[in-house]
Amino acid sequence: MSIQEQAQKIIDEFAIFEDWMDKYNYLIEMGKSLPVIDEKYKTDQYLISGCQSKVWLSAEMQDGVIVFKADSDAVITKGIVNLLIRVLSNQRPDDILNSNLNFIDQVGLKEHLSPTRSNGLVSMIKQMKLYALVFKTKMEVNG
Amino acid sequence: MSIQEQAQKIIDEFAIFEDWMDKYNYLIEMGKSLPVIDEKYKTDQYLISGCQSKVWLSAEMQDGVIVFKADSDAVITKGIVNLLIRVLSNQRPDDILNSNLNFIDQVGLKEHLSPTRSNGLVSMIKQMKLYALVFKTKMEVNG
Amino acid sequence: MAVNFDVNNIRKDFPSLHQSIYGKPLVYLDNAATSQKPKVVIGAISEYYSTINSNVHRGVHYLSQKATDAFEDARNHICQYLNARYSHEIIITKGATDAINLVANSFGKKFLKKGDEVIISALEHHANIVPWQMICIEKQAKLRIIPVNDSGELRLAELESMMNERTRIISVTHISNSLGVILPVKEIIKMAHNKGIPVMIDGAQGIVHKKVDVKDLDCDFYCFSSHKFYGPMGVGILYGKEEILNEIPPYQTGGEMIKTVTFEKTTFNDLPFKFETGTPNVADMIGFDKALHYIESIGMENIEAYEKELFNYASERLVTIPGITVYGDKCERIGVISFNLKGIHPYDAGTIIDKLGIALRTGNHCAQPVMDRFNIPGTLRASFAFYNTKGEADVLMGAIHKVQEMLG
Amino acid sequence: MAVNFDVNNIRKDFPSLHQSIYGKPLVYLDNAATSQKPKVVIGAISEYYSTINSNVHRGVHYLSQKATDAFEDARNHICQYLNARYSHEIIITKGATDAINLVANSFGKKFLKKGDEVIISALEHHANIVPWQMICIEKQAKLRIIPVNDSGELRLAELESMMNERTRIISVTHISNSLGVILPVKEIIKMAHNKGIPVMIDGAQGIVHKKVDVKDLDCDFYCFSSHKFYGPMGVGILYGKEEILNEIPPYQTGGEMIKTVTFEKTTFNDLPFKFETGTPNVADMIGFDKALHYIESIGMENIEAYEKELFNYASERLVTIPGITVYGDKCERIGVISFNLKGIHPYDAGTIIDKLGIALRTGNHCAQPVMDRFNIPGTLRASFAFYNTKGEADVLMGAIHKVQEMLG
Ligand SMILES: Cc1ncc(COP(=O)(O)O)c(C=O)c1O
Ligand SMILES: Cc1ncc(COP(=O)(O)O)c(C=O)c1O
Repeated sequence: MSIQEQAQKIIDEFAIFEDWMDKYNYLIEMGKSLPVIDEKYKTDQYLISGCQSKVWLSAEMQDGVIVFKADSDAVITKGIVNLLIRVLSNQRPDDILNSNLNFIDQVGLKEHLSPTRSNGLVSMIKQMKLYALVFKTKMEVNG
Repeated sequence: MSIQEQAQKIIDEFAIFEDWMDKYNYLIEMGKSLPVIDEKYKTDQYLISGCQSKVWLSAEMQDGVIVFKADSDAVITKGIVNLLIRVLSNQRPDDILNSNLNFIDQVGLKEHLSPTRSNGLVSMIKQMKLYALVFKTKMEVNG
Repeated sequence: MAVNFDVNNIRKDFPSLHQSIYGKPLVYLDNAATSQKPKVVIGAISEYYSTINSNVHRGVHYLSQKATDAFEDARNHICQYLNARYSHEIIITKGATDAINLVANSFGKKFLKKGDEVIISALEHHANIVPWQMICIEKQAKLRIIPVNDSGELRLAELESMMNERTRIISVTHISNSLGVILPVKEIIKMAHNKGIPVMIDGAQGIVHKKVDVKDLDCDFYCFSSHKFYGPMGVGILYGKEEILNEIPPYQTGGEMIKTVTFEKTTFNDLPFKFETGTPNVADMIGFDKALHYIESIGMENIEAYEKELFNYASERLVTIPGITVYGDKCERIGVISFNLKGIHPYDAGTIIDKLGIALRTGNHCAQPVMDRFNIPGTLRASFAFYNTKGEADVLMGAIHKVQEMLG
Repeated sequence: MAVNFDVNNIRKDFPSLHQSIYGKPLVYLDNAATSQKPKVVIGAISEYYSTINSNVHRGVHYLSQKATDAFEDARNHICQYLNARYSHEIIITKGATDAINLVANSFGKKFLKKGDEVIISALEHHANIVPWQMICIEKQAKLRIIPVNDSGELRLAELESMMNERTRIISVTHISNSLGVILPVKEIIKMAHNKGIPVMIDGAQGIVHKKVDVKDLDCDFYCFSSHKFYGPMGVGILYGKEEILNEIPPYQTGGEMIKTVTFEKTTFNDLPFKFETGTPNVADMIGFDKALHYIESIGMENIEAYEKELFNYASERLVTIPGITVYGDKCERIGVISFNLKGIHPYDAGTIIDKLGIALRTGNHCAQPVMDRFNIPGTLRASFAFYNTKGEADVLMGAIHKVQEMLG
């Protein structure tokens, strides 16, 4: 699925929630149920510092696409981390670099991506695009 | 004349002025016409620094009273200096120490004695009272 | 309920309290971060800018004289309120942080030498840690910390043995912003003065909840911010004893604080101007003056009595919640209740509580060493002012139940 | 008259202009000290305190997020207005003096060594003299002065020979506050950069009268105060190039500006926060944001055109007065007319002019070396804003005649 299709799928999933509480319950579910990163990556090296909640992120190149794995110590943050992973993981570097993440806004979670919100998500997105750039450059040099 | 009587005399003089302009013209007259200090006192030693206008002050003890002489480079300041000299010069240290200078308020020149006005007058009054204290102490020690 | 104190009437004085957040009535419990402002304060700022607005201490003109008088009246008022001896012991800064930087720098420059020691407590806000760390690094002095025990109480016995002939100054908070713990500052000052050591009190939280009398405390420095004490942002107060302020060098330099300037040599002005440079924040000083008048019209003793009652009510109810940990709960506290819920990250809890219209703060509250001491990433902090109600404490209770339902 | 510019309409936006002083309509000509504020600015402050008032960058709660966004929007707006590259090149201070102290200190700590040199001009405000004097004394560096000729013009040829391999920084004013002289800052910056020397511009007066583009100027630092530029007191701006801001150490320390704090070690936050500690002055930043919007709605090009016309009108009339000396009158000037009347002390003249309802300033204007250069105790300074009128210039003329009548 393309980034666009993945994003649309999430928008559709959220469309059924009538109020913020259902939406957050779903986010919390997603945060709780999905172990998204190996314990070995939960080290300072993979840590993205967000002051209030921590996010760990790893990235690997597999067959032309980047596989992201991530986790957070706060479950709501982790829920959103999962949305981002679903959309951006298994995509090609170029597509990741050109992606916009409007779907977060459309499902009503925009405030979590405010650059002044210290939950690590903004830095995580920056870091994901940085990985995409690095892998892209590597591919070009090698290829 | 006592301090009180001198002050009352000045209040009476100013009572005839109908508006501020006449009052200031009179002040300027007083400032211009009266050379109040010897040139030899116009040195840094006798200078009271008021930032915007300068005041020089000298004091001598003569027969139990203090004779003040003073001058300023700004003529309106000098006019007020003269009022203060008329009231406080030739008075005994104790009387100077106990004097209040309400007459300045009563003739409508209070703003010139604001502690935040940098014309040297407030420092001059402080200095006059300090002289009174010094002379009084000297008298007590000697006699 | 305290006599002469009607919280519902008082709330009418604060325009910002009457609004909805996500469709729910605002419950503002972030007072330790900044307080709301009574309308007399807001009105005074508008009026100032609409009438006597001018620069001060400089002009011979009417407006400038008016502005200067109003500014100096405010300084005198603060002097009286704190029971300081002279109004020139009141230095205007931009906030508590600015004030502590001033003292750490000026005092440090004058008195700190290699091998000397500075003592702070383990309960400090970063503002009363980092400036001392920096000057200690610069002067090769040592920063020493009065430890706290597991309940958040200062270990005074250790302070006794920490003070020695190399100790140059002690700087401690009056009330901890992260836990609400009240420090025994009067005792600390006495202990220090017995050994000839001066003491600075960070009163950013203390001034809000206690009537402060600097003569009675006998502190050498006391500082706080207007904005936490019902006044505007952008103004802070540093009280310092005249003798010590005269001894230490100026901090910032420029206009106002000088007597004469040539390119070869500059001489400095007298107190308080020696420590005040640049155009002062006249508007906000006048606003703060009004805040002080407002506080006085209610009476700090009434405020203290009501706040105690409200705090006890909220504390007693909160501790009944299963899985809650309240930090410092064995200590004498006021204003702040800092807690965590078992198995729930404070950031998650804060996110849900926010959605319920309650403004409270999560995180380390600029007191990371306190968090490290308790080995936690942060806490939820509900901080109360005298315009908060028991009803609002109940709303918080309900919200915590909701959080546990959703996240537990 | 400039197109699209109706001064009578504009005056309606400024509540404080419409008052009487000693029964006479106020003529406010002390704009170089501080400007009056349009009602949108005054209203924005009231509204902030009545609605979203909160501490910023910290809470997860709604109001805090709103306040943070408004604060950062203001920063972005300033970034755009100055045409800076990044909003993190915009540092919020409490005023121009605070900003210069920051740079003198942080830059000085990093780059000044014994025997190094700092260059300023002979036209500086004390705020751009004393901080450099102090850091030069501390670092045993030398402060060198670009001289002015008898007409108040900078002797650029001398600057060329003053710059050498020991010159670490040049700091000059954009427009002199005491004489109104406009300095050739772009040329100075080019000359300095040719030798690899960074340049700081004190824009306290410059920003008010000129459209400033920091990219075009290519200055390394530029600073100014909100309160002289139609915004509230208590806020100042420091622009600095990212590269250089990253290289120099923090100035004040405390909350916000740190990343992690332990008692052993503190790591600092990224730009711009590295230079901003303590609770920022959110209310006044939002007020200043509105002032910028207001200026833009009129158009700085319209303001410049009108001010030039007004300045020329007032200058041409004033020089016709017998016995007047206007300082710097051979130079390109704007905003400020600084003068003396033969045989009359400026303090006396100021006292009379005040009684006529005119607010102007007498004294050394915090630029004593300029007064020393011309060997005078001070001047009378009439300083104009775009809300002043030719009619007001005429009232000043009349007042000067009166002064000469009374004191001449
Ligand atoms: C050229 C110049 N620089 C610096 C300053 C200092 O500004 P502030 O007093 O707002 O810090 C002023 C104003 O007084 C000024 O005119
Ligand atoms: C105990 C304490 N000290 C210092 C500060 C710093 O105050 P400000 O941010 O107003 O400078 C605060 C508030 O954040 C505080 O609570």
